[in-house]
Amino acid sequence: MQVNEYKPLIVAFCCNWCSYAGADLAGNNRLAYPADVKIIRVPCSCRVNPMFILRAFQRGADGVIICGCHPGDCHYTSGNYYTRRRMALLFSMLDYLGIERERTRLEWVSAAEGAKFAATMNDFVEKVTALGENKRLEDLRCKR
Amino acid sequence: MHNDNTRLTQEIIRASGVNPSKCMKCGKCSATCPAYDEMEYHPHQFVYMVESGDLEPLMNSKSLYKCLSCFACIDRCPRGVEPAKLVEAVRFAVIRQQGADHMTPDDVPAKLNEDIPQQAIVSAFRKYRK
Amino acid sequence: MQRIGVFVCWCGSNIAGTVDVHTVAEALKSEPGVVFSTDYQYMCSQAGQDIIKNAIKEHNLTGIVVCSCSPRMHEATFRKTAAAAGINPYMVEIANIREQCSWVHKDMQTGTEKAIILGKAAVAKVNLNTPLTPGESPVTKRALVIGGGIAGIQTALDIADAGFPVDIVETKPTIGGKMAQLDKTFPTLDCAACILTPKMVDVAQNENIRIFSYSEVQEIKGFVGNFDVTIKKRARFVKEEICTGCGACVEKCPMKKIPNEFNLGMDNRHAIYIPFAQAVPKVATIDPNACNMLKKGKCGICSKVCSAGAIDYTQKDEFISEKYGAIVVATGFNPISMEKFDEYAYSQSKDVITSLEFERLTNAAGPTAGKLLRPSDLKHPHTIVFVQCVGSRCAACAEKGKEYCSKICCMYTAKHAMLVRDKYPDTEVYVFYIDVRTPGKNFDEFYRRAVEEYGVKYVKGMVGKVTPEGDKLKVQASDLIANKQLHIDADLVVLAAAIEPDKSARPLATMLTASMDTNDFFTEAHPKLRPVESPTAGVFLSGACQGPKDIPETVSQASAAASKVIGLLVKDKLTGNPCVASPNELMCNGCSTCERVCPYGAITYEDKEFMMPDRSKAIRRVAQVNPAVCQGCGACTVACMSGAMDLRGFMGSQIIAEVDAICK
Amino acid sequence: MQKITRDVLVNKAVSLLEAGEVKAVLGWGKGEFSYDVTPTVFESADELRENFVWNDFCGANFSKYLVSKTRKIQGKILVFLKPCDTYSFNQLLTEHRFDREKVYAVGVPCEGMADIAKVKALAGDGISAIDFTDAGLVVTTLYDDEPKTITYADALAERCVNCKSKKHVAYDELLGESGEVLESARFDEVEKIEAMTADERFAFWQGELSRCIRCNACRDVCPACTCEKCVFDNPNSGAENKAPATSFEEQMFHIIRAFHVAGRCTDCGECSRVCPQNIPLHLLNRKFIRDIDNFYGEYQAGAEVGSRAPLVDYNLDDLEASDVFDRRDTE
Repeated sequence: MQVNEYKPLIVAFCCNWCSYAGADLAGNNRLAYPADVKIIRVPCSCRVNPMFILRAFQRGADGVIICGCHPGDCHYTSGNYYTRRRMALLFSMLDYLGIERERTRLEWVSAAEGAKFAATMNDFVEKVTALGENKRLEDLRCKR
Repeated sequence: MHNDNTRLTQEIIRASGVNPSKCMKCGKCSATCPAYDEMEYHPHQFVYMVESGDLEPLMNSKSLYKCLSCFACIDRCPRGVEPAKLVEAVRFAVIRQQGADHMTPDDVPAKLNEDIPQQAIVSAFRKYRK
Repeated sequence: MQRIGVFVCWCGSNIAGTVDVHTVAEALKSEPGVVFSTDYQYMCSQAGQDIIKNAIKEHNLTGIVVCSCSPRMHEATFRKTAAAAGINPYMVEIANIREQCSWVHKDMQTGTEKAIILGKAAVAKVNLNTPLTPGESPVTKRALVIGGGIAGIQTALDIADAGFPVDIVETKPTIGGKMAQLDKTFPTLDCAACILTPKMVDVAQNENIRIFSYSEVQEIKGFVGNFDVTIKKRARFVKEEICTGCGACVEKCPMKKIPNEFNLGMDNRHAIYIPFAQAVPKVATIDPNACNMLKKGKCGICSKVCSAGAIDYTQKDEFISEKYGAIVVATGFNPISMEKFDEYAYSQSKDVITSLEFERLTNAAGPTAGKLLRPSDLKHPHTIVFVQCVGSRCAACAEKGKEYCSKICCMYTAKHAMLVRDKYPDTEVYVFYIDVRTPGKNFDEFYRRAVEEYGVKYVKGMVGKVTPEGDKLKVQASDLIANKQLHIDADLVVLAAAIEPDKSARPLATMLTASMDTNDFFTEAHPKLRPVESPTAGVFLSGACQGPKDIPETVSQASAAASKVIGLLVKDKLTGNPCVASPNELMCNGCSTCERVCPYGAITYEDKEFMMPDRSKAIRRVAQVNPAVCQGCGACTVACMSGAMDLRGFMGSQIIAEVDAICK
Repeated sequence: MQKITRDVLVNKAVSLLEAGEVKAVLGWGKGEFSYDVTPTVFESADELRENFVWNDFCGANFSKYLVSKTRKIQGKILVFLKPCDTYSFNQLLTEHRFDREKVYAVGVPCEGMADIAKVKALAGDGISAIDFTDAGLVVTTLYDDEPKTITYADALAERCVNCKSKKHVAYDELLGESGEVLESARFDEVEKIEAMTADERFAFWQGELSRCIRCNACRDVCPACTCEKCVFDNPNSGAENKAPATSFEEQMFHIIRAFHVAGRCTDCGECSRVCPQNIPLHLLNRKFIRDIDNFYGEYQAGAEVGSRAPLVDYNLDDLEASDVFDRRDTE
């Protein structure tokens, strides 16, 4: 194994009903994606507080991805619609602050989309790896 | 030729602001059209021909000039397709291709006449000066 | 501090093949709170579960982490195991090291490293877990059905047959709804009255069913299992219990020029009336806007002729409060107004009618006693034009029509056309259509019979305009296949008007906190898997209030809703999901933000007195979550700015602990 | 200079107080310096006559104070509201933060407020007195013999240069006349930042936010920040930090704070007014306002009571989070 090979740290929030099941399906079908992705189970994507995302970045995550049911398929009927608005605004704000927009992502993955889950994670890890370590979010203040 | 046709179709769609794919082929435009019997191609066919890029026969047809622009089809269309606007856009396309039928400011004074409403001349000028 | 036990499962080689389970168990031993850690081949097996149970007892464990397959597989199993050993089942967390680790990673070192991190996250979470107990609430064993059409009737009968009391609230003086107005029903052509009226009688005679006719729902409070409903029983000025329905009052009533709603205004009724012969309840009702006695205090004839003494001019609206465990919405539909479709001359000519009016014209109990006579001159029409999709599939004209397909028009138009050709073979019948949509058992065959056997002329195209001229209706239409414009001199034009939800549905949805779509149809809890339930617990949907439906579909949904209600009412208590939102009242702003995002209407507010930081007392508005209604999505927790709202089982601090464990 | 005079305000307050209609008056009181104005609760006519201030430094927005004052004071409170304050007032009512019945709201027209930083920049430090004349602010300092005159336009605060509305959207009584909602250029600066490259944006915000001393003044003055307990003061929230321990935390503070007021911020500009480090915090809020307007349709928080804020609402065909950037890039 190469020594200083950069491995990003990715936190994935997955809703229990669709995306977490989609991730399980990716496992059932042995569809590989990098081990850098660590999944946290939430009941619905609308449980994901922007504070959790910032907390992950603060503690050194290089990318955060939120996965939920497709619009119209939310187990709770409307949770993912709120998520969509919240994340659209949050991501736009992070971009406004000059944070690389590829570090955050919101994807809709259904329980049947194991392949999409794996492909999404592969793609996300690749993009974040290309960016390298997440310095900006931490650096926004320190220079005087 | 094909590309040319696609470009022209897109130009017509853009100029008219009409999305022909909204048409559900109910034919209410043709049912409502007062000039139907004088047309070779009827309003619903118009929409379909633009949608499928079948422009040449349309542009060569006299049907274009049978449309009175009464806008009944626009009023009645249940899908908001607005066929009359397409007709108008195709007419423009023909005029642009003809190239020669222009009206210059110099032509205007000669046409002034008590019987012709001034507005007609102004709109003709607007239409045909380019 | 928790005493946590960690149990790492090999799952044979499924996990152990890519994850070094011993290393994982060892590594997790040093995590905060962990007092015991082990691994075993199959944790879910009896032997594996025994290991967990024994460890709980031996080490006085308060929390359990199982590193195994997905929680979607065995979370319930391990919760039961924990409960059997005497600790709260919600003190168990699963680290998914199979589906989300060993199966997707090839390399042992990578897999092991990741499994350890996932295990750490689970340990971090369990450290903050608290024992959770599902809330219980009693169930009032009575159902309310709002709407007394075929949907409401079927639902009520099914619930009553299962032994539960049911109340039907109907705004009209009689139950029966739209189906009572129909003549025949497709695709079998049974007479609607013949199959409906026996059911109406069943309702009247069923001991478990009470009918509140001429009534409406005034107020709804409470939640699943415990609704408090106020019903307003409008004064009908006739004592329902005494009236025999003999009709003597109706005959003698001098006010007889009142448009008859039941026949859609095509004939008249009296100021005191019984909508139709088979009405249930069969009692008279006085129309207060038409009755001279009520308006001017002069007349009183009905009271004189009533041998039962049932007339009571002083009757007042009555308010009835009742408790219900479940509510079924069956408010049905209406045809949309045709007033805005000028091109079809509906407002100009009496001979342009809607399909529902056509039903009354061909109904033996209708204004023409079943003879097909056109309204203007009561002559037999020889040419009839049916126009489909009037106002349906109408995307451009939101103020006129509806964007959706009304679903039932293709079939009833085929029925009408076929019946006309059958009874009056000298009649020419045209049907103008955009598409003929006939999915359903024996539906397409039915439509084809209209064309092939009965000679109905189906024309692909629309009618552009209808112009009354003399005693004819000039119909201008397009025939898209022949590429012709048609001009037909018709005697009667029948418009298949789009259908829309009843106007009472919107205010009712607000009272129920049940969600609706933009067309005012009630939204189902899940479009595929929970089609007869509203997302609001305890509220069920029956019939066309949820979307356009024909009779067979309505009846299926009505029975389905009834079975869901029965499933609820047989329970003595409702056990909730303990993973629900709960507000910290001290931090709550009472700002209503959480209430606005809650899809279930689970949040209400109360004014409570609090000690403020400066020791003064103040009344503050604070949120209350009804655990029986909350489904635990967590939308409110993020909407809450102060963080007063948290979700049990997925608390903010727990998720942050997981984030920290993964990221450190 | 303000068109409406101090006397009109004082007389109104005194008459209502003496008639017993109101128990207390929430208004601007004398501070330490001539330009220093302190939010004050007046309970007597004498206090009002003595200490009430109305001049071009009365920028403070009192809506927020109603949350605590209506709880403490028995009886009605008179509050003076400038047009922009009325939006905050409505927003707080939408969120049920105080009892409308306990407040008597008096609308006051506003000609725009002066920014003391601008005045100091032009007149220098050591200001001992400021007179408000038709020609402008006449500033006397300790170091200059001659007072300097600064025009009102030169002294006008940034938020007033881009005033969004002179219209009072809530009041029980209006002194003077209400104006109109204005076309302002308040998003120009946001657009300028958006037009930068990511590196430039990062550099810009790094420069601004690195000055933050986490004094919490922006939060404490903000009429949208009225939480009973702020997440940053709550050990269980996962975001608690009263003073930043790592470099990241400020930014977390500012992003979260802006997010918490997104869709609720009325753009009153108080955060930037009070920031001792002159960080343009309103540019964070305005970014959210602009995004909301662009993505979900124009929305002005506080324009009416009871409106549904964009973040507690949705449309089935809302734009996807991933399209946020495409949309901007193609604009």
